[in-house]
Parts: sequence; structure tokens; C-alpha cells
Amino acid sequence: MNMEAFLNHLVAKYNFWLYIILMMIGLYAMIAKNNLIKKLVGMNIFQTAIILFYVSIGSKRGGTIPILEHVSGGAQHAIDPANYVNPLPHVLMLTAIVVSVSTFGVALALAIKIYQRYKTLEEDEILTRIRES
Amino acid sequence: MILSGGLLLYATKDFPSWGDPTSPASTHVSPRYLKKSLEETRVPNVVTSILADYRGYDTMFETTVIFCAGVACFMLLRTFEKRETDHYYRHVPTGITIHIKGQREIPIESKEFEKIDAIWTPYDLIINTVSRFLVPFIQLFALYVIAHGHHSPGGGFQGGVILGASMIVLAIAFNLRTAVRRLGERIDSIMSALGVFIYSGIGALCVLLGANFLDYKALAQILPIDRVAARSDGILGVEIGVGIAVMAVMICVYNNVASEGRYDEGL
Amino acid sequence: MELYYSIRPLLAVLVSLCAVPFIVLSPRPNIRETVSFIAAGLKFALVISMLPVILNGHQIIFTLMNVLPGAPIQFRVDALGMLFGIVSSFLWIVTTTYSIGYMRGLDEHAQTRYFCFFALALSATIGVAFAGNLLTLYLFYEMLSLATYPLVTHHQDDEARISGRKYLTYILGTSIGFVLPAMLYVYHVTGTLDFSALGVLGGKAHPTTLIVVLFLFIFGFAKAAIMPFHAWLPAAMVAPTPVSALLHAVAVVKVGVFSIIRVLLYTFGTKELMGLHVGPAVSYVASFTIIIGSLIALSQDNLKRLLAYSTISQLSYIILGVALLSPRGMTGGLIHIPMHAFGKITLFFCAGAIFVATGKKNLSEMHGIGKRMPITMIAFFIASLSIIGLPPCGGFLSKWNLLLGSLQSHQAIALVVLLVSSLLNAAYFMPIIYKAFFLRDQGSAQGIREAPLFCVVPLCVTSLLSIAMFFYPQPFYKLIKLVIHQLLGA
Amino acid sequence: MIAHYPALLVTIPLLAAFVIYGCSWLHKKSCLPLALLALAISCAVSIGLLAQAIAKGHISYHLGGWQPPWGIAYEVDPLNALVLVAVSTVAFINLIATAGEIEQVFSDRKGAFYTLYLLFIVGLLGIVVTGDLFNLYVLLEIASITGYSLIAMGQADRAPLSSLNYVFMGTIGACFYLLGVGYIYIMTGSLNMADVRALLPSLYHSSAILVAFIFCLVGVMIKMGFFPLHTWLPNAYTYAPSPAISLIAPLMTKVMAYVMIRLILSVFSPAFTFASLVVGHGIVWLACLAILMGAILALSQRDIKKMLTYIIVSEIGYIVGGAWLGNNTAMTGAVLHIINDTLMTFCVFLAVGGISRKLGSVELNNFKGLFKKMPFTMGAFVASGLSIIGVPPTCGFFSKWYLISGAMEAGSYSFVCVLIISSLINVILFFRIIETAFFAHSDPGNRHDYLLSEIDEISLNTLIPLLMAAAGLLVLGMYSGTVVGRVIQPALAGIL
Repeated sequence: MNMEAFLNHLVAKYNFWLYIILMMIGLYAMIAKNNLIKKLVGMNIFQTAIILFYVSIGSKRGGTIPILEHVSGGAQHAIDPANYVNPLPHVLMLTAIVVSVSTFGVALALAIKIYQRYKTLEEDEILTRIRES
Repeated sequence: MILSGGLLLYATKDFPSWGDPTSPASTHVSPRYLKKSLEETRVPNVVTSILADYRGYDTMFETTVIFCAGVACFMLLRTFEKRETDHYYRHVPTGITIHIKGQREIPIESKEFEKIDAIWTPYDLIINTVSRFLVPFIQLFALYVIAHGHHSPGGGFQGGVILGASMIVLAIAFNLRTAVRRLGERIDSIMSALGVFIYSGIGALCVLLGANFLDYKALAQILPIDRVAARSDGILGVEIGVGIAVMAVMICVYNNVASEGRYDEGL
Repeated sequence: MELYYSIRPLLAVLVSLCAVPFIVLSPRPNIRETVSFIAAGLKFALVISMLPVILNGHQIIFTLMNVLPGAPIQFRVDALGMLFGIVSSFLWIVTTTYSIGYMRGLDEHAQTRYFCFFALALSATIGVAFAGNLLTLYLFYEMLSLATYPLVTHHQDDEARISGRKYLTYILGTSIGFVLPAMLYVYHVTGTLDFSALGVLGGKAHPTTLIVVLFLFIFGFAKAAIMPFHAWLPAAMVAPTPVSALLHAVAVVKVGVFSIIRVLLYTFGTKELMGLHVGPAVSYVASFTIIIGSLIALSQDNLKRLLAYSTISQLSYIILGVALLSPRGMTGGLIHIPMHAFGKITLFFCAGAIFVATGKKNLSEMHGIGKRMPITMIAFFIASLSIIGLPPCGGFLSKWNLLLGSLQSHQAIALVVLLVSSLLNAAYFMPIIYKAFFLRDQGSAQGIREAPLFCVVPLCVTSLLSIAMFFYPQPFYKLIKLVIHQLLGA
Repeated sequence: MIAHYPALLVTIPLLAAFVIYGCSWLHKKSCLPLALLALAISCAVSIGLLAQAIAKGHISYHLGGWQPPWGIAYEVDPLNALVLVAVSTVAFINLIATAGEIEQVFSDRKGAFYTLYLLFIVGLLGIVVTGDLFNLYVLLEIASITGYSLIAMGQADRAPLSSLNYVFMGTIGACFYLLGVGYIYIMTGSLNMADVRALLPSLYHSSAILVAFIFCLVGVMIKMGFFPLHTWLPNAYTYAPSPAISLIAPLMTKVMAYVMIRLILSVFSPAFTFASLVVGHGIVWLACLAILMGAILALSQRDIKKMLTYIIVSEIGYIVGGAWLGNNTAMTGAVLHIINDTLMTFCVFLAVGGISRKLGSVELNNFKGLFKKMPFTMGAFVASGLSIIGVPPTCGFFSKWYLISGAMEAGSYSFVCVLIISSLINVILFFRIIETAFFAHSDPGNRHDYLLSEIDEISLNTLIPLLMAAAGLLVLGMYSGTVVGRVIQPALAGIL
């Protein structure tokens, strides 16, 4: 019996599995990869996975985008929150996207500075060059 | 790494299932936004109202983050010392590039010759003309996106990025030198500082007028409108500030990263 | 026994601290010496001014800052503190004059730094003497060990570096390693660190842990140079003689012994100690140090190292006296502080004078020196009498009381140890006197005269004083009676 | 205007940063005075805030005029007001001390440096004061991005690489924290700390809250440089430029430590953290490991700066260990240690920065004879060394005192002996340096050894702040009784 409970439990939350897998890929790339740029890409995947998680929190079945039609004359009929998607996570994720972009920018600038100095982006070559100098 | 993955899986056990409207997240705080935002800020797009008003403080720091990235790239990469290299010229009508070794400049001042930075800067007539034609429309659309953040999805960030992109199109199509000639580094940096300053300036203005920081209803005292309209105008003002800042930062980051801080040859 | 609130104890501590900037800024050496001289005089006057109040049984308290709940930085001047305060401040005056002569004689470098750290060390010693609770005592104890480091390593050569390193590892290592946890345990159990005549740790903890904490304290205060942790004292002989004279005969080592006494009597309390019957155990440690110290002293050739080992054994006399827990024994132990101070400082002065005049350090080269430096050697003779404990000098009184005390507390072993060690003392002092006066010097230059006046005068003052104390020990006795009256009620 | 102190505290440096960046293009000379002015104002405001916090106990400031769960609110209590004062004073003094060096080294990019400097301070001040979990993440990002770029401006060959490693670790940490906040949000629906605290008790059984707590903690610990996750700290801090390092080293890790304590105390109530979590003892053991490893690794370093970074790692071990012991005294010790440690690390790094500027490299053996050449700087270095060891008059002793008595109260004697051992190792560390500095080649020639020609001290406007910091160590030590009695105890009384 619990197999079936487990199954529908699994199906009901498939989006959470997705973001965990994405995150693990990002984390793996960041730690294991040798080339700096690949690490950067891994970092970006890692951050987008979290953004996916947040956005999936706010979604509601059958909810439309949270823009309330501008009823002329302002007679406000009761807005039922059920049929609108929860806007808060979207706001948070605007910030998270901006943050990931700026971190990416700064990290790229650093990578260029390293390249200017060592003429390579492979981490092990850089370390050997450091040891020589 | 596997440990953290396992931990995450373990945690999902008692999450509310996906998308059900009764999940705590959407029952606790956000319904109020949905109900109240229209009659409080007269902004139909609830996301923008939360973005700029309810959690306006977050967004201010968000713009500061973008500003930090711009300043960081400037500081890390920008080098001011001029490298004495040989000079390149292109004969505009025929498209031939001339490479002069040593420091001598070309004596004749004629319209046909155009100074370029590197031998490989691309030159393609079609792309140049099309991009020169297209850029104004991109900018127009970007302004629309900023202004209409209230009604349709959009707002300061998205509009700012599109504006920045329009300038970068120029830099790519032509070369960095022409893009920099259109929007110099000095003006660009000042605009980035100005944009964020507008945002926090409006917030500080509310403090001067007595209300809490970023409380736009205080603007009603100086603007000839009632308190709720003041909120939506406050949001608009803030959106404009954000747009300017984001555009300037995008351009500054691109210029620095593309030319490794020397601002001479383009991609 | 009321409590007087006056700022004088703080002033006594601070007077030499304020002297430091003046010493540093004084342009010419003479001004620098006079400043430190005035500071010494002022300090001694301040200490004496507090004597009458203490003599008729009162105590002076001054709270500087309450830093921890239950353990403020507080000064409390009582009879024990006053005894130690008088001895060290008086001897500071004598040593300042001596060091002027010594420094000028040998033309040492970095004299300003020397005088500054000297003044700092003294203010720390007085701070320990007048400490009101364990925290203040620990504070000044650390300050003293740090202030004396530059003095010990004054010559800045490699030998000084090694001995400095040894000095620090022993002193700082044991003080942080042993005293800090013990102090924290006391604070944790009792909630306060104050010294009270009846002892703070009234049965609040399990006896075995109390014994462990007690020994942590005893070995923690390594400045008392008890056997396992004594190696820093002979190593510190590399310092110039006035440093080793004042610090290692009077200030530093006495601070160690003084803090152990403070902890034993005022934190644990006499009843607690008797209850734990830990007295015999402490006296065994002390007597072990006495015997071994004297034996090693026998075999030393370098005069200053000999005096160092004799200091180690003499110090344990004091601890032995206190550990006997009998009124007579305690009087003997406490009176030994001034006696040993005056006697030992004269010996170190003589050693310094010989070094200044002839440049000799080892005993084997000192044949027939008595003929050329009669005054120094006579003072040396008197002081050694006092250390051995023969009648005309003060040392006899302390030995006498110690012997009576050991009888009173039925400690036969202590009695035997005291007698044997007196014999040993005689055994290593008499050959020096014999060589100095009766042997003919082997043809080294005839024309050696006495050391400079500045060295010889303090020499004679301290030796005469140690004789005077034999005939007129009343001020010290009165103070000690007060201490005993408070503690044992006898 | 007084009511707006919490907002002013953060916005004034923020506005100043933008104005400075603008004017760095127009009128270069006016950058420094503006920066100094902004920091001075924020310093004064934080002191005023502390006075208010002590008087009123708790101040709440609603940003944008909205009630907390909907808008963002600032919560100021005596505890974080104290941290505020420490952060702003250190920043202000540091700018005065290193202004000369910044002007000289980054002459062309001076405006950018000051902007990043101010934004770093804005980030830190915001983190300490904010009452909203997500706002804390955004401020954390500001502080780290400015931190990455400030560090990357150091020596050309090693600084960018170590800064990049710092970027990777920092981003992982921040994203773990964000994930933790997400898990809290999905379960409780609100982001405001006080609101979350009210909602949590009913959810303690659920595993999501447990995971949220673990992720928030792990994220904060990465940023804090706690032992197993500290690999980025030594390289990042050693190769950074000295003006940046004497700012980042004392502040970044300590503010993150405060965030951890705030998470334990005001978001996940102590009952949850200590009672239902068996992990508390594990973390105390980890802290012991951190202290020991930090001290041992410091022993093996030749370069003084690298040695100091390892000492920071072991200091963080003190704070985490103290916080996780669970009783009131240990927590007071941990909070007091945050303040003391900020001042100590600042003084040490300022002194080493001055010396490295004068001598070039900071290797152990070129410290020879430094007492004669730079007596005052070495004096300040010795004072801060003593404070790190924990010698009574200085403030380090008293925070160690509280930590050890708290450990005794909690009965974890391993923490006690680890603290003792690490102070002994610190003794060896610092006296190794003092010994080499003291034993110069003694030239017997000079009579009066303080010849002025011989002293080439660091410039005056660096020296005076350094001496002020050293004196501050003693004063803080003396007044730690009042600091604890008036500020920390009332704040903690309600909670623990």
C-alpha cells in the first residue's frame, strides 16, 4: 500500500525532484571541474536551480498571472486569491536573478584577471605556475 | 555533495504538493498583497507593487548589488595606462585596412579614413546599416517596458537591460570605439550612480517629509495628488531610477569585460 | 576590624607607572636616575603612610572597577600585604642607587628601557601585594612576568634569548596552564574570588578536587620556583646583577611565594586545609625543594647560579613554615620573607660589585679577593650568616620560629630538614669566605680596589640592616601577629 | 529625526557611496572627505541607536510604512546595537588609518575603492539590523560581492585566484542560506523573523524545518569560515591589499557569527535548537577541532599574515563553541567575544599592515630589530597579541573567562581544556614574533638608544588610530563589566 502512497507522493512533488537534480549537477560541476569557466557555469546552474525552486513554491493550479484587470470605475469586486499565482516568490526571484548575474559578472572579471596573469584557465596549470614563481 | 542532495530529498517528504492553492505559502501572506494592492497602490501588476512598494527596500539593495557589480568590474579590470602600439586605419568606401607600424599618425585628415583599434575588427556593411536602423526602435520598446511596468509584466530591470542591450548591439555591430564615442565612460558611470541615487533619493525624500523610509504616501505632500496615487507615482519614479542604473551598469560591465579594461579594440 | 576606603593603595601602585613616561622623556641620564629615585621614595612614603592604620588592626579597601560579577578589580591592604609592600618598596630605593652605579660602571646599553621596565615591574609587585582578590592578583602577576621579560633578556645576545624563552615558557605556561583553570574552578564553585580570612572554599567541593585545585595553584605560581618548575631561575641569571638582585631575590620570587600564601590561607582557609590534612603533603614538596636546592648549590662554580639555587631552597622555607599551619611555624615562615630578602639582596649586590670591579664571575677565580675588596666581602660574610641563620643576623629569628613551629605541629621530618639544610647552607657559603680571605690570589693584577661608591654604599646598608633586624624586629612581628590573629585566632 | 535612526544608519553611507562614485569622475579630491563624513555620521547614529536600544529595549522600524509580515521591518535590540557600534567604529578608524595608503596604491581607481568600501559597510550594517530573512540574503550578497572585489585588488599573482575561490565558496554558502530561507517560507509562508518565530513552534516535528535549519546554518558557517569549511579564508585574506584586509578580516566573519547567534536565538528559538537537536554537542566538538586546528596550522606558517588568518579560524571556533554550549554565561561569552575579537583582529591587522607597508614582505625573519625601529607599532602589536592570548587587563581575557566558566557550567570539559591549550599555543605564536623583533643586533655604540634618526615609524595618521585601537583594547577590557551588565545580560535574559 505504501508503495502507491509513495508513488503519488513522488508524482505530486515532481518539480522538487527536478530542482534537486539540477542543483546536484551545478554543485558537481563547481567542485569537480578543472576549468575555471566550467566552474562558473556550474555556479550559474546551481543558482538557477534555486530560482526554479522558489518559483515552483508560488505556483497554484489554474492560477493566472497576478495582474488584476483594471476594472474601470474602480468598483472592486472581491479578488479571490485562489485564481492568482502567488506573486511573492516571483519578486524574490527577481532579486535572486539580479544577484546571480552580478556575481557572474564579478567572477568573469576575476577570471580575466587570472588569464591576464597566467595565460591559462586550467586550475592545475595555474597552481603549477604559482609553485614555480 | 551527495550528503546535501540526500538531505534535500529527505526534506521534500512533507512539502505541500505542487501547485495546490491551500499551501501555507500562498495562504499566509500573499493573499493580502493580492487583495489590497489594487486599492492601496492602484497598480494592477501586483508583482511590481510588491517589488517597488511593499518590499521596496529589497529592490533598493538589489539595484545596489547591480551597482556593486559595475563598480567591481570597473575597479578590477580598468587600466588607464596607454599601450603604445602601431596604428590601423580603414578606408571607408573600399573597406581596405591599412596597418602603419611605429608611432606616426596618418597626415591627411580625410573623411574616407576611419581609425580602428585592431586588424580584425569586423566590417560588414549590411549589419552596420541594419543595426543603425534598428537601435532606436529597441530603445523605444525598452522605454515602453519601463513605463508600463504597472499594467503589463515588465519594469525597471527588464527595461534597463533592453536599453543596455541596444547600446551593446552598437558595440558589436560596429566596434567598441564607436559605441564609446556615443556613450562615453564618464557619462555612463555617472548615470549608473545617478540611477541608484534616484531610487534611494526618493526613499530619503520620504524620510525628510516625515514618513518612514521609502513610504511613498509622504510624496502626496509635495505632489498635487492624493496618497494612493502618490504611491503609484513613487513606484514609477523608482522604476525609472532602476532602469537608468541597470542600463549604465550593463554597458560598463560589457565595455570592461570585452576589452579587458583597455577600452580600445572591440569584440 | 573596620574597613577604610582610601585611594592610597591605588596611588602606591600607580606612582611608578607614572614615572615611566618621565623616565623615557628625560633627556640626560642623571635626570632619568633622579626621577626613578624620587618615584621609589614616593612609593615607600605612601606605603609607610598606610602602616599606622594597618597596625591597629584595620584594612584599607579601594575598588577600581567591577569587571566581573563577584570579582571586581579591588585593592585590599592587610597586614600580610603591608609586610611584603614595605620590604619590596624599601629595597627598590636601595636597588635604584645600586643599579646607577652598576650601569655606569659597566656602561650598559639601552639603560632607559631598563629603568622603565624596572619601574613597571615594581608597580606590578606592589599591585600583587595589595591585591584584594584573586583576579587582581592574577592581573598584576601576568603584568610582572611580562615586565620582567625585557629585563631578563637585557643583553640581547643568544644566551639571553634562550634563557628568555625558558623564562617565558615556564612562567607564562604554568600561569595560563594551571592557575587560570584553577581560578575559574574556584569562581565556578563559589561565585566569588575574594580573599577572606576564613577561606572562601568552605566545603563547597569534593575534597579530592580541592586537593587537585590546590596543587594546580601551587605549581601554577611557578615564580615561587618550586622544584619541578624552578629551571627558569638559574637561567635568568644571565640578566644584569641589579635585575637578578631585586627581582630574583626580592620581587619576582617573593611574588610567587606571596600568591601561594594568599591562595592557601585566604582562598582555601586554614580550617579547610586542616580538614583536608593537606599540610604534610605541601611540606613534603617544600622540604624536597629545600634539600635538592641546597645540594645543587653545593656543586655550582658560578657565583650567581649558586645564589639562585640557594634562593630556590630558601623560598621553600617560607612555604614550609606556612604549610605547618601552627602559629609559630607561620611566624617563622612570614618573618623569613624580610630576612631572606635583605640577606639575599646583599649577596647579589656583592656578586655584582665583584663583577663590576674585577669582571670575575666564577668562584674559582676569586681567591684572596677579601684583601682587595674588604668592605664587599665583609658584607658578603654578614649576609651569608643571616642566610645560614646564625645569631647576630636576622635569619636566626626565622629559623628559630620555624624550628619551634615544626615542633608545635609535631612534624619531625620538617625539623630534620631544617637542620640539615642549615648545615648545607653553611657548607656552600663558608668555602667562599675561606677562599676570599685566607687564600693567596694567584698573581692576578694587584691594583684592584673597591667597586664604585654607588655599589658599595647600598651593600653596607642592607647588610647592617639585616643585623639591625635581629635586634629590632618589632614592626614585622607586630604585622605577623595581626595576620596570625586574623587567621588562627590564637 | 531620532525615530528614523535605523533607516538613516544604512542609507547615509549608501547615498554617500553613490555620490562618491559620481564625483570620482568629476572631482577626484573630494572622495576621501565624503567617505570620512559618511562613516562618521553612521558611527554617531549607531552610538545613538545603542543608547536608544538600552533605554527602550527593543526598537522596530517599518520600512515603507508597512506592517512587518507584509513589509520589511528593522529590529534593533541592545545586542545588535552593540555589534553595530563595533562595526561602524572599526570601519571609521580603519578608513582614517589606511587613507594614506589607498591614495597612494589605488590612485587612479580611488573613487571605486571608496564606493566598494562604503557599500561593504552598508551590507554589514544591514545584515546586523534587518528583521527580514530575505533582506538579510540580499545584504549578504552586497557584502560578499564588495568583499570579493576588494580582496581581488591585492598582489597580482595570487589575489585573483584566491578571490575566485572565495567567490565559489561564498556563493555556495549564500545559496544554501537562500535554500534554507526557501524551506522556511514554504512551510510557514512568511519571511519576517518575528513572524516565523511565532509560526514555528507548531511545525517543530516536521523534517523540512530541521533541514531548513541545517541549511541556514551550513550556509552561514561557510561564510563565517568555520573549521571544516574554512579553506577559502587563509588564501583570500593573506593576498588581499592591507587596507582592505584590516577592514574585512575583523568584520565579515564576526558579523556572520552574529547572524548565526541571531538565527539560534530569535528565529529558531533556543528551545528548538538546544533541546530537540542532538547536533548541539556535535557542533561544540567541531568548534574544539576548529580551535585546535586553527592554532596548530598557525604554528606552521612563516608568513605573519597567513598565521593571523588561521588565528581568526580558531577565534571563530571560540564563538561557535560558546554559542552552542547552551547556557547563559557561555552565550554572553560568545557575544562579548565577537566584540572583543573584532577589536583585537582589527588592531593586529592594522599593525601588520603598517609593518608590511614599511618592510615590504611580512616574513618572520625580517622582523629583526623591529622594536628599535618601530617601537610604537610593535607596542600596539604586542598589546593585541596579549589580548588574543588572554592576558587580564586586555579584553580578550574577560571573554575567555565567560566562555570557560560557561563551559564549566555546561560541563563540557573538553571545551575548557581546548581553550587553555589554544591560549598556550597563542603564547608561543606571539612570543616567537616578539622574540625575533626584540633581539636586534645590539650595536653597543649608542648611548641613548632612542635616537630619533633610527625610528622610522609608520606615518602619523596611521599610527594614531593604531594606538587608539590598542588603548581601546584595554578600555574595553576594563569596562567589559559594564558592557555585559548593561547590554548583553538584559538582551539575553529574556531569551535564554
